[in-house]
Amino acid sequence: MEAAEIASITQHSGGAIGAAWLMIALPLVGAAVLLLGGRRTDKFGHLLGVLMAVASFVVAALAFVQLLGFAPGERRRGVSLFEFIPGLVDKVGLLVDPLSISFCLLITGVGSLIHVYSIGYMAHDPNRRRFFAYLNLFVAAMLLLVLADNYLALFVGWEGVGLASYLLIGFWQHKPSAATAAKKAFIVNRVGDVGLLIAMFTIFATFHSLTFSGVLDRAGDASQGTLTAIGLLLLVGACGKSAQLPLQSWLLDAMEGPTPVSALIHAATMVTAGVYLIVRSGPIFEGTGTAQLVVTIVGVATLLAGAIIGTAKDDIKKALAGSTMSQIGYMVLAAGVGPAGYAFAIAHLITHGFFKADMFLGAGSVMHAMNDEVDMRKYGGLRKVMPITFATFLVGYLAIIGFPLLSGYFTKDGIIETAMEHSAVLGWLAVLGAGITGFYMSRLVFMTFFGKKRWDAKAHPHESPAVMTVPLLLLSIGSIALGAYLILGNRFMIFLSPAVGAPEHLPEFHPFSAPGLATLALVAIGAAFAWLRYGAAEVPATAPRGSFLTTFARRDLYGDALNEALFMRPGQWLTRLAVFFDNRGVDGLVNGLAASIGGSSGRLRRVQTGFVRSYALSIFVGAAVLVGAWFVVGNL
Amino acid sequence: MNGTIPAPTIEYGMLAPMLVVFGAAIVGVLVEAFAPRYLRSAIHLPITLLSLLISFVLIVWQWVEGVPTKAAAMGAIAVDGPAMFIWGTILVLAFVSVLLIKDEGHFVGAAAAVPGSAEEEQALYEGAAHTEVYPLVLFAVGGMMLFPAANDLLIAFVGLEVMSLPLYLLCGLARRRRLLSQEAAMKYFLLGAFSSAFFLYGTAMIYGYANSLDLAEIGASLGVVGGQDMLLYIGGAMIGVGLLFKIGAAPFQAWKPDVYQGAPTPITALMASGTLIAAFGALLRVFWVALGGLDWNWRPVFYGVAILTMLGGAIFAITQTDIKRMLAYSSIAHGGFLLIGVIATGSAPAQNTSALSGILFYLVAYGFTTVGAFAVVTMVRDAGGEAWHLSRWAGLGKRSPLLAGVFAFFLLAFAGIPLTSGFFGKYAVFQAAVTGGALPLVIVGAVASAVAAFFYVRVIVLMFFSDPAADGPSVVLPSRGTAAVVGLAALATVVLGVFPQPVLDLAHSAAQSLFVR
Amino acid sequence: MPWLSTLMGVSVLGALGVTLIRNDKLAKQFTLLVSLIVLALTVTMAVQFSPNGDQWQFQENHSWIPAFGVNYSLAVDGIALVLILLSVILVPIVVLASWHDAEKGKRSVRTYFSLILVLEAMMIGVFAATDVFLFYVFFEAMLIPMYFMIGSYGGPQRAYASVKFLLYSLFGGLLMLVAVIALYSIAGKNTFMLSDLIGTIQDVNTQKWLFLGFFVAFAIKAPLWPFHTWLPDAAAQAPAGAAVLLVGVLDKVGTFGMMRFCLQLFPDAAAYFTPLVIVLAVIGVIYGAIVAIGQTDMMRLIAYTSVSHFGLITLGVFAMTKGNPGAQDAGTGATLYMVNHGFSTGALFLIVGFLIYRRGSKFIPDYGGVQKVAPILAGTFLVAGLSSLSLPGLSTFVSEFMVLAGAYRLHVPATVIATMGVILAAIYILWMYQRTMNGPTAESVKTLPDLNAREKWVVAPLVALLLVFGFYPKPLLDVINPAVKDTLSSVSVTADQAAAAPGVKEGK
Amino acid sequence: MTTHYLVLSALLFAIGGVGVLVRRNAIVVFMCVELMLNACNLAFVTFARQNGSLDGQVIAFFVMIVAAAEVVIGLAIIVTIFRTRRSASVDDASLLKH
Repeated sequence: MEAAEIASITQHSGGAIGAAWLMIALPLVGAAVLLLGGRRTDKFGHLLGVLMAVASFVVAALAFVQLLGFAPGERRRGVSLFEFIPGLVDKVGLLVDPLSISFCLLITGVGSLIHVYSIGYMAHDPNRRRFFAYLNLFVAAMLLLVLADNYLALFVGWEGVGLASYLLIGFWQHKPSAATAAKKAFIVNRVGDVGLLIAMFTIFATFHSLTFSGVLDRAGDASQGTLTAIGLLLLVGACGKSAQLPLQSWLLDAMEGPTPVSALIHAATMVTAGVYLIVRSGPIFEGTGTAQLVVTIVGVATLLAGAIIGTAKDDIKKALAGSTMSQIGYMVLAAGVGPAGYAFAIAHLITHGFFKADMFLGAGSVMHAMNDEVDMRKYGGLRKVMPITFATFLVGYLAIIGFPLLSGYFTKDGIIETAMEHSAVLGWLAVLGAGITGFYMSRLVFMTFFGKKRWDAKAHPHESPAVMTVPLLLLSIGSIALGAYLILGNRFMIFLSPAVGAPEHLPEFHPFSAPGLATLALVAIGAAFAWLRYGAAEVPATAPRGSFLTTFARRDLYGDALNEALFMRPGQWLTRLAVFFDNRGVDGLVNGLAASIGGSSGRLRRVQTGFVRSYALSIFVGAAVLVGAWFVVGNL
Repeated sequence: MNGTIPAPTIEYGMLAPMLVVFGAAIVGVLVEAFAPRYLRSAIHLPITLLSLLISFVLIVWQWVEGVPTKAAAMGAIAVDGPAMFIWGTILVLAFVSVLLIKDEGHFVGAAAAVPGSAEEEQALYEGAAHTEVYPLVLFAVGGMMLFPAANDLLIAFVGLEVMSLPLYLLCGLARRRRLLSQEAAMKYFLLGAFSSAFFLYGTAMIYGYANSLDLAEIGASLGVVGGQDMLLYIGGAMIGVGLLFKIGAAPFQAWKPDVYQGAPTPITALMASGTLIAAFGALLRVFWVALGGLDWNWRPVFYGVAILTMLGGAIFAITQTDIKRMLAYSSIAHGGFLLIGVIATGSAPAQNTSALSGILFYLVAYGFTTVGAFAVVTMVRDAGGEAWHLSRWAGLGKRSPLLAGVFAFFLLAFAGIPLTSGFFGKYAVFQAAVTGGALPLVIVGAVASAVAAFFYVRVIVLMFFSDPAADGPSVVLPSRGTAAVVGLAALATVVLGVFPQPVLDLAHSAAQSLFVR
Repeated sequence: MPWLSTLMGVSVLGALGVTLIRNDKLAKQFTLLVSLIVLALTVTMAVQFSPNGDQWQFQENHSWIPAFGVNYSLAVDGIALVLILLSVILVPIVVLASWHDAEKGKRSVRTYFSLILVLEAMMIGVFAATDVFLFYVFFEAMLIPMYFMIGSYGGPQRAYASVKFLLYSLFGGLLMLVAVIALYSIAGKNTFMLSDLIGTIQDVNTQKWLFLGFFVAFAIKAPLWPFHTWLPDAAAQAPAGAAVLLVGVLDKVGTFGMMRFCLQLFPDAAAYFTPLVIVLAVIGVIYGAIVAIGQTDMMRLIAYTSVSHFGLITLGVFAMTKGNPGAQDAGTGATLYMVNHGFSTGALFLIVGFLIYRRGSKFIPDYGGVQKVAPILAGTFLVAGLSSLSLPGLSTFVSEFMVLAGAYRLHVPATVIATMGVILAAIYILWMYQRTMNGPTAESVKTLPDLNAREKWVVAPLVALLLVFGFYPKPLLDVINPAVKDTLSSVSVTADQAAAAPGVKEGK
Repeated sequence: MTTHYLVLSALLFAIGGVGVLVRRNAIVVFMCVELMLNACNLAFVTFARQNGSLDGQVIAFFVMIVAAAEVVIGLAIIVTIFRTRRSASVDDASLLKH
């Protein structure tokens, strides 16, 4: 499918767009103040953090409004900042266009809400200030990632969010599990980064530029093979960041971080960066079917894997993490389809940002109430004690399973439809995924809010304070309405088209298509099944050792086991070998040489017997040799 | 051959420097004979120092007047640029060494007395001292001057003996460790005599070949006489043996460590500097003037000798635990490096000049450093006299940082670290060799110096990085003499290491005239 | 005004002055003062440097040893300038950092600080020398002060480490000496001036031999795999300050020498050996990182990370050889890398030094949970570590990216493998951080004090530099780029001449 | 005709040399050295005869004088060492080694 022309970038200055750098700068300043300020800023730290996030949301909103003021063809505004690396990236600039601005709104909007929520959630943590500093740092980096007008700056943001996620996952450093999880997240991401780095090298070698305008406008010039290579390398990067197969393993561990972090970074925003990268680099992928195919396959594989993992987790956060994987799988699938899918991918990304954040925060609120118990088998019947949380969570739940007319319904359905058009197999697999989603999400809800109380003795749950519930409410509003607003009349697709292009004939939304109905049916079945197992029936306090499939799911499809077997163990072994080789081999050689000289000296000096006559002998022989040598040389 | 013997003409002016030294030596003997004991050393010292000084002044004066270009004394003694440069160097170093010698406590009271016997006690009690030391040293210095200047193999032989005989005796005069000292004297004497016999036999062969002992004439006869190569080869080789022995080149190096260790340290200093310089002067003269046309034969032989000497000296030294032995081996290694320079002399005059001046500079640099080093050795003592064993040097850097620092500096100079005289000496020789096409030899030299660096560094480690032994050696307050020696040597090492140009010019202009033919 | 001589003169005089001061405290303050004066002078000089002016600025040229054709001639191009800046910035920081290091050894404190100043003078000289012989003199003489710093003030195995360091370097140096002499006599120009020697050696075989002579010396210095084993010992035994100067500056002389001498004097040989060198470099990158992961001694660990980093620098340098379109980027990147690595590894060594000074152990297992008791120390440690794994936003990333991007243009597989290094880098840094700073606080570090004011002053400038140049490297790049361009031009020019002229036989 | 003399001198020289190597008594060793010197003298005289020049014969005198001087020194040294050690065996004097 041929993409509609992407608009060219017009340089811009002045107005909110001209000041777009403020979006990044404000939270960055916040982070800097809070980190350098130290304990002095403990009192107002959290407030400053929130303030900065909100301020940057305001800027984003203003910029958005200003952007709408331009004709669609002129909605790509470049804001040049400062000279960076002559020869590679002469000038760093920002690119404010429908795509980036939608991300900005999501990041700053949801971000602000989560900031507010965290005030309550982290109230009792001695290091709350540091927490907010990291959150601000994250927001800044994430905004840089989406606003950058070239791959290098994008990469800076890309690693920045990685750092922030590392710091936040390991926020409770004293817990070895947390520290390990943080390290794992960073290292696995690094694997992806290698892909992205090499992709950039190839891009620069091919196009002699790293700016989006310089690369994407000329994507056609490059050979098929090159594009494929670049595409796949970019995909590796995307997989790392977005926890797609085969680099998914870090996301579940990442739940060691405080829940707001899981909501903001590991659900709403950072993990979707991969989708952004693919969509942003659209022209490259469109130039190579191979890469696109791989992208879609990865997407589908991950959405199924994530869903399956989700079904078996008793840890509420891990279950949600699994579902995040799965949902991002949907987005990647859509992004792989091309212009027809981009809009749905992003749309689903945004709505997912809302309802998943909503549910994570809800989960957080539950944990808060159950003094940080995460095992759903110890929950049950919470709907009575925490009604608001329950209500908002329910909204999110309905949205994600695609309950008609809620956000998820529209966006996910859109994706399934496009996938169908693209390839039936992928489509039906996506439908299957939806069914499983219906099951595991219902399972989660039933185990948590319905059924009998299975609480600990000391647990006396209560509704969370307003500072936490208000954000929940706002998020759930988004979860209800946003989907319809974006999808109906292709509003969002048209809005995005200047940035990512669009298919010639826009898809029209018909609610009663076969796939749509099938999806609904499967979801219903899944939900019903879940009700039988976990709603109506008694939930055992300890997980029964299920069938092989269950363990398979519980063990994250043996992802970690695989990593250990393939990389960790051989790695440790290799390390030991290398160290040994270095000490014994390389250094041994050096020292051995020295030792041998010393040894030979020790032996040779025995020649110096101290007997005059032996000395005389040496002279005598020496003389003879000398004479002999003269003759030899003389008669040569 | 008409039966009338023409009266020889002697250019006393040209020979004056040497004659002064010999004269002073003879006066010294007379002093020994007639002056009362308590006066002797008071008389000797000024005579000795003065004579050396005058001789040096004469050389300078003559240098300024203009270097003579013809050999003196009927062509027996060549007073040319190199000779005068070498004379000057030897005189300065001898002067310095005498300052060391004059310090009490180096020499035995009565050499003839059996160690530990009553009469030795008596001698010590009377504070008797062997004041003969001074005339002996003067004779040795005279020999050192005659040897490299000899333009005639016979004179060379005489010079060799005049230089060596006093040294044989001096080696036996150490106050402490009498047995070692006597043993050193005997070894040095027997082996020296042995080697000079070789030298003499070689001379005889050459005489047989060329019917002359005049180096120039021998050189001239090389191409002419035919069918006698056997004599020539044997002669050349055996003369080589005699000379290489004095240099201490492998495989004739065996005597050096033993003698250097046993001899009184000031005498060791004198030998290590003076003898080596004189020997190299003679070696160059003989093999350049007389056998220059034969270099095609001797260069390859020396090639091997040089390699053997450099590596041998360096490797043997690594495991030495006696400071004096270590320095002896190091001087062997340096002899090897200098041989590279000898080999570097080639056909083109410019090449010879650079090689020769390189060697001359090296000799000056090495001479000063080595005298300084041995002077330091004299100062580090414990109950048994000088502390020779390296373990006793541990932690010296803490107890007397200045002395240890100076010594470390000397060692670095030996190792040829830049900004010390040793570096430029080595560089000059190496560069000459490379332009002379002896690149492989230079590479071996580089490797050898890397190996050699190890044991210099080891001493520094001992002095600075390891903690002092409980009953470590005490450093005696240096007498003015010793202090002056160390200071002068250090100064020379620095100056030659930073501004070598003047001395290089001197050596260069000395080498310019090459050896008279 | 003879800027460069002045800089060296001031530090040398300072060194002498320090030895005269009897009071240790005073001596330290004096040293700090002198080093700051030198820094100030250097900055004023750097300000007057015009990036797009002549290649060589602040020239000084006096005949030193006419007999050998040796000149005392100094000058700086962009490359030398930034490296001199690196040195003079690090010195005061090191002085401040090693305020108490010299004391525990019961050895003369004054000597230590005067050695630092002597070293400073030589570091300036070695980068500023435009006469090959003069360069060699500094190159060798530098070893001695560092030898004493390690040997007298280092850890338990200081004697072994210092001797190994000295002899290893000396060995390389002597081989280089032979090459220097050969270069002189073959060129037959009776001068050692680099400018006169460039392009004189035309015969490719001669070039190869001379190249090897120089290269081995530099490879040992750098250190390039497999000549690296002296570094971990030396760095682990040296006091933190000395380690900073050793790894941060002295080792740069190796890569600097490759760029200035190996490439410019022997372009064809360089081109010929490039594949070999790049293989060694890439091995170094991966190998160094892997071995670093396996270390339990923090100082050794950092040393091995440097082995890995020097592999990258070497890759960048040899990506400058003929036929690489990315030569400019690679060269600039390599140069910038030398500077950044100085700062980042410097910071890492110093902070680890503080940690070791507090706990008295270099071994990772003796730590744990330090972050809780000393958050600032932990934070700075993390920043330094992140700069070492070249996280974007820190200056090291810029240089690493430039090197790899430049090298990738011609050496794709090598660069790809080298890029894998970033994963390993993350492992060795974060694992060390986790084992020392995270987790439950170990009993032994419960009472560990956080950074004091002095130490903050030590770390702050380094972190600031890393951040500033991470986002705005332009000032440095503007200085480096023209210099690299000139270097490249002389590389390619001489190459063309060599191609045109029939090879001249070696004078044998 | 003179070759015989040369051969003889060579023989004497060799005998002297070998003697130095095999004999223990310092005095004897020293006498062997003297023997070598005299071998040289013989060679000189022979060559003088052969080449018909007087120099060789003059040289012989020089050598004798030098040899005499050597004797003086040598005996002095050997005697002192004998007095000390009560033995003139060169093998006993081997403290300085390695």
